[in-house]
Amino acid sequence: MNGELILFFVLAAVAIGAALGMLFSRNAVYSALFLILNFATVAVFFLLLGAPFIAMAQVTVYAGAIMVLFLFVIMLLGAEQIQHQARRGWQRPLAMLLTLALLAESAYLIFTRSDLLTVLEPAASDYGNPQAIGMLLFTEYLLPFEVTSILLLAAMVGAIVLVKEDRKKSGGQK
Amino acid sequence: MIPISYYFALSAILFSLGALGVLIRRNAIIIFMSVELMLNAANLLFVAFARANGALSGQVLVFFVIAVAAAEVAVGLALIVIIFRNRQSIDIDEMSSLKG
Amino acid sequence: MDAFALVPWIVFFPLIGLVINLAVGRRMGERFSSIVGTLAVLSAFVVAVLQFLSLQSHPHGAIVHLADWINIGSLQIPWAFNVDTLSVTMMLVISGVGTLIHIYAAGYMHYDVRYKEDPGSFTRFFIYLNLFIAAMMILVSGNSYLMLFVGWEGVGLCSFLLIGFWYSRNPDGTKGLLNSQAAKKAFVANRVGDFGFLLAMFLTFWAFGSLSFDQVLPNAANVDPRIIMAITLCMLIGVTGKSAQLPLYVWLPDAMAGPTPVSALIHAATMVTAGVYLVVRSAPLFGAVPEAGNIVAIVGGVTALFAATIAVAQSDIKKVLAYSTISQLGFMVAAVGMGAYVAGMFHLVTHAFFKALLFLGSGSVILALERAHHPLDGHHDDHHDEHHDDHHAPFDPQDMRNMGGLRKQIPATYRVYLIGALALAGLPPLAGFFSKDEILTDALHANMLVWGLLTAAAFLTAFYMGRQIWLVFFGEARTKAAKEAVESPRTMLIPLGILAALSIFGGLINVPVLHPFTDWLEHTLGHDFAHATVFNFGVAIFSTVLALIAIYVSWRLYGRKPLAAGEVDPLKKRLGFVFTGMENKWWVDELYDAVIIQPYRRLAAFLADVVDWRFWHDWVHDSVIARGFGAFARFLAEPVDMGVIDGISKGLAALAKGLGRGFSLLQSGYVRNYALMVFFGVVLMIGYLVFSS
Amino acid sequence: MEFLLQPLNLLTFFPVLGVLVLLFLGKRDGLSRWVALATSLLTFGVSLWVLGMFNAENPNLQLNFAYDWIQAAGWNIRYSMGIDGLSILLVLLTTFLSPIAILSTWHAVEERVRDFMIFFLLLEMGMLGVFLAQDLFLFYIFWEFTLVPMYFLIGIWGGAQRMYAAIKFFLYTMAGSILMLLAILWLGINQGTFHLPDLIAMGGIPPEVQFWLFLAFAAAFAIKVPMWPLHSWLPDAHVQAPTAGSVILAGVLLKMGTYGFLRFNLPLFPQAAVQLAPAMATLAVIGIVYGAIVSYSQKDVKKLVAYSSISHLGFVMLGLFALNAQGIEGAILQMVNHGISTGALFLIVGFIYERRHTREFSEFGGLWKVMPVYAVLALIVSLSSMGLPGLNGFVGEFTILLGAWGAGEGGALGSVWFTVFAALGVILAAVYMLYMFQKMFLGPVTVKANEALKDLTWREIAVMVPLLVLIFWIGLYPKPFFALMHPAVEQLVTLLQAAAIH
Repeated sequence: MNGELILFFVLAAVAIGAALGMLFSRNAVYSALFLILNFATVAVFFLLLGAPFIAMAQVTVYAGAIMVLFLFVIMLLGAEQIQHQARRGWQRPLAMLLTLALLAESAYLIFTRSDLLTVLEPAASDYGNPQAIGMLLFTEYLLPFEVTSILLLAAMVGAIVLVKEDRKKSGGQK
Repeated sequence: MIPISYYFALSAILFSLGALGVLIRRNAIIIFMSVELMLNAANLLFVAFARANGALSGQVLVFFVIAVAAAEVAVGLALIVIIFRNRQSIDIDEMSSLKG
Repeated sequence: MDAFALVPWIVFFPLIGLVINLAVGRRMGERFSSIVGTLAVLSAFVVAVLQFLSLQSHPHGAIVHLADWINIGSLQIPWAFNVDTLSVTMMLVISGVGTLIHIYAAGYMHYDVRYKEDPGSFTRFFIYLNLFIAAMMILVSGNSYLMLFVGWEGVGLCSFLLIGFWYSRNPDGTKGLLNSQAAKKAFVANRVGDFGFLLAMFLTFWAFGSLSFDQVLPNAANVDPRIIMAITLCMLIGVTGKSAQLPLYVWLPDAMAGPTPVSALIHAATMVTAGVYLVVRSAPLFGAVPEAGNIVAIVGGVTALFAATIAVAQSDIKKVLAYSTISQLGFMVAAVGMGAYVAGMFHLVTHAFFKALLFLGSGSVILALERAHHPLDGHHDDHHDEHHDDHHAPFDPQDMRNMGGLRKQIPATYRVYLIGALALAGLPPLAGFFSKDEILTDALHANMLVWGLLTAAAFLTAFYMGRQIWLVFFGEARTKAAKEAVESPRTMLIPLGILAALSIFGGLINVPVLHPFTDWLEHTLGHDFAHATVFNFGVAIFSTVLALIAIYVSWRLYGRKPLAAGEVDPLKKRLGFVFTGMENKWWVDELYDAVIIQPYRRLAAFLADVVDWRFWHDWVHDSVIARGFGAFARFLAEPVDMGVIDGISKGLAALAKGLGRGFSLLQSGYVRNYALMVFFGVVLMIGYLVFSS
Repeated sequence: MEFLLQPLNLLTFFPVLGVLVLLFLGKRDGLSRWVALATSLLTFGVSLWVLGMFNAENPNLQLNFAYDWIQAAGWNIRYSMGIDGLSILLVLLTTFLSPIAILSTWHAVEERVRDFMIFFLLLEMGMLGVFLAQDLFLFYIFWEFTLVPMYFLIGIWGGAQRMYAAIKFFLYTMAGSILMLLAILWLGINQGTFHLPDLIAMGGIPPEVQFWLFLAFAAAFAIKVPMWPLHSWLPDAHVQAPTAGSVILAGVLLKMGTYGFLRFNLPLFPQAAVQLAPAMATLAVIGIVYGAIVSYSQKDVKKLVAYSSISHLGFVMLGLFALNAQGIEGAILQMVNHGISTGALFLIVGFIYERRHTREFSEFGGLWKVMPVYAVLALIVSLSSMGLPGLNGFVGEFTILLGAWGAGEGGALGSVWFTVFAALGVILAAVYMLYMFQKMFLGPVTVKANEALKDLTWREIAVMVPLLVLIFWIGLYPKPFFALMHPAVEQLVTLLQAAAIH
């Protein structure tokens, strides 16, 4: 068992633990913090897999920007908790069951498909560095890249329009 | 050194946990976070397979997923804010106007 | 050196006058408007004279191409002018008489607009007159039937506008719709004629491949006579409309609603002769099918006599002249129908002189009475409407029964009017004598029936003109206004004098033996259609004696013992119901109203209200289709859906209930339930993919 | 970018540019009007630019381009546009009338101005697309698209019964279009392409199939024209629509029907066209006479004008189915003429409606005295509409009737009686037009409210002047207009003659 494998298991444990933590925290703030932890671990996985650019993006965009947004909203709304009230009793067991089924399917896949047992070789030195990604983004994937920018713009405008209070209405209603 | 199946297993676990979160939690924000978790699990698998195949396209796709996720979060959270404003709650079970 | 290239200016000059008056006329005042209007026509007259002079050296004229108009494949119609002896004759008459009438109108309208309390309309009048001259010039100078048609409808429009000039009044001066009604009637009657003209043009084009005179007329011999027959008969419909022949003449008497200069210019001298011009222009076509010519001649002859009988019994001074015009147009149409094209044109020219004279003279008489009846000066000038109508409405200045003895009050008018009347009656050596005599002589050779009709009409003509003279100018004044009648101003008398001179000497243009007019037209019509008529002393003496007898009879009736105020027409005692028929114009208007107008109105109302709206729009669409669809939908909803399908489901009640409950549980409206189902689907699909491979 | 720089695409979608600007403007009424006016004027400019590039000698499609569009499942749908002599005048008419109609709304539309302008510009786009599309599928999309803005224009800014009229308009037109859609699908699937020039070049549709396809297309177009007896939606739509809507409805939308016959029915199904020409001409002639008679009995000015449209478009249809050069060229010109004259008539009605808020004849009379400029303009427009020589209406009617007569014995129609009865319409036109003019303008002023009416303002005169210029221009010198369409029509007539011999 080499060091890399040990690192993998430790990180995997942390990731799964963080995920579980997110799932079962009563307080949404804790959930968010757990999720950040999870994202950070995944970023390390990306580094391990020779994707430093994606790892950085993961940290800055996901763990940074997006999760901060989540925290903002949670605190803004003051909606950390909602009272526990099991209304649909069979929803929870059924969900567990289905999740287990999905896991079982994955396990079956892992144990039957031999090609999944490939061991990852050390990558070439320039594999996955920002330069290579950039080349790819600005040549082959130029159009999707530009479309993404429009998508982001649209989302931004949409979010602003949605949240903006109608001046006339708010005067009358509230 | 590390077989790809390990990553596959990890990804599958994370994805299942995300799905479970969507199904059992009632707090809309947490459901939302669970969705992000599922996306992340998928991302992990993408990168892993990209590495296995020595192709960068997988990474580029992850990049796009992150961008789309950002957009989705922006709009989704905005929706949650409006819903909260109108109903003073983000309990997903409070919203059942789709009932047939 | 010829001036043919100038010919478009006979149209442009009036148009320029029109545009100037339209732009600034109203601001610059009456004097300016009338001078511009008159100068425009005078300039056109000068151009016409130049054409005339040029024709002396180049008698065959020219075709002047101005611009392309309609070009589609074989259909090639340019804006092109045709200068030849025939068209130049018409141009001279139109612009010459037109100029005189413009001068006259400057004086006449000055008063008329004040009596009608709308001084601003003065300029409008000259705009219309110039427009009319332009349209008339297009009519006579165009080189194709289509261009002729442009003028033909154009003058119809001007006629509409000028008849309805006092559009807010009735002919007797009160407020009402009748003038505009008369205008509409004229336009529609003309349109009926134009319908025939249009068909004639379609036939012509598809038979000859062209509408230009220079391509149609020379080829008349190469075309199936039956087609030419159809063409000429369709044209005849047009002629009866424009030249007021039976059965479409009814608009012309009503057209007297227009101001008197209009009656003189349009409804006596120029526009109504357009039909005659059309037939003369198409001489080769009419010449090719004598039967058509005969029909034309008979229509003309019957019209001449028919209208003359009506003229005898009219009491309105202008109505007498109107029916006289119809009658005289009948003479011309009969002449050209018989092939006496020159005689017809000759009569057209002389008639333009003396009938214009008579109309203008009658205008002078009417104005004289009107001015005496309510003088314009002093406080009378700004009457209010009600006041005005209270005092003056019953008085009709056009009614001959309100006149009498005017010879002393308005001697100048009397003299010229007498000249005109004698010329119309056909006494030698006045203009009317020569032209009418030529027609009668030709008729004697061509068609005895027509000759008889025309001779009778000529007798009646002399009679009703005599009657008019006695009634208007002799005897004692029958009203206060007639006693105080005022002579018209010089602007009106000068044109009257010139026209009187023309009525006296006009006959010289085709004096027997020399017949210069025949030679002149021969350049255009060719020898076949323009041969000199040998002067026939028998006819001349016979018609003269007849006219003298008629005048004597009229003197016996109206002159020897003048009509007293309020007395019944002496002829009525003698003729009884015949006179009543004449007086009421043989009830033709009433007949048309009952047979055509009212049924059309009812048909329109029926189609519009009942068929289109209540049946088609409301019943079919709203009741049958819309309500039918509604019923169908209900049928599907209630008996089919509730009955049949429900029946089946009742049979399977248990199953349905179970399923229903199950599904309704699924449709909980809770997002997480839906997510669960989606997830379930995903697991299933992945399972399939995993285990199937 | 290349896509938008195609002149015809630029022309078609230029109004959308204005819509985008309007969307960002907010509810500023004055500015919205100016933006819409400027957009429509610029669109007119673009159309003039297209005219500049148009080669009148060339009978074929010009400035045309085609992109593959929907190629799935063996369907060969292309995004294809082009312009030729058959459509250029209608395109120009559309871009010409739009600014005029917008200018006429200056004071007539006071509520939701921006929305009105947006719908109007979208409508303009749709109409241009209809005239330019050369692929059946694309054509159908534009064809149906025009319904939507018109529906709203009538339904929101219309008169008292607007919803009824709008829904009737929508349903009526939709019903016809469905048959056309079926025919289009049949053609596209059986002939392997939806591309019109290819379909025409291919030919080879069996005559008995042509017959049914012709009828299916005709169902859509005849409703739009509208041909008698499918005209029932027209009076409702016209009477309820706002003035600008009526102008465009009469001026351009109805022409889409006649244009459809010209563009699709004649060249695609020549044999059926020859076979059905007498039937179509019969309906056309009935429409002419019926429309004219019914007009005479109306009590509402706008309804009179609406019914007169039925009569006028009867002439157009008669000309088209004369199937010879004179008839078809006359018909195309008459489409333009009707757009101008009837558009102007609706404006005339609109002017008085804005002042008096009524359109009943009994409320008027003697207006000449009160509003002389208005009366003169109305007179000229009425005369143009009833076909006075020297004005535009005559040139069209005369050539149509001449062509129809030529198609009489031995021609497509087989009898000259069509023309004789159609020419009766010329008389009847005078009857109802003069009736209208007399009732409104002549006679004494009988209603007190009319005594103080203001004559036209400069803006209103400015709206009318371009129309009057065209009325005289086409009447006196129509050569440039005929020159534009002649080669294309010749080519179509050759095709039809070949079919007639067949």
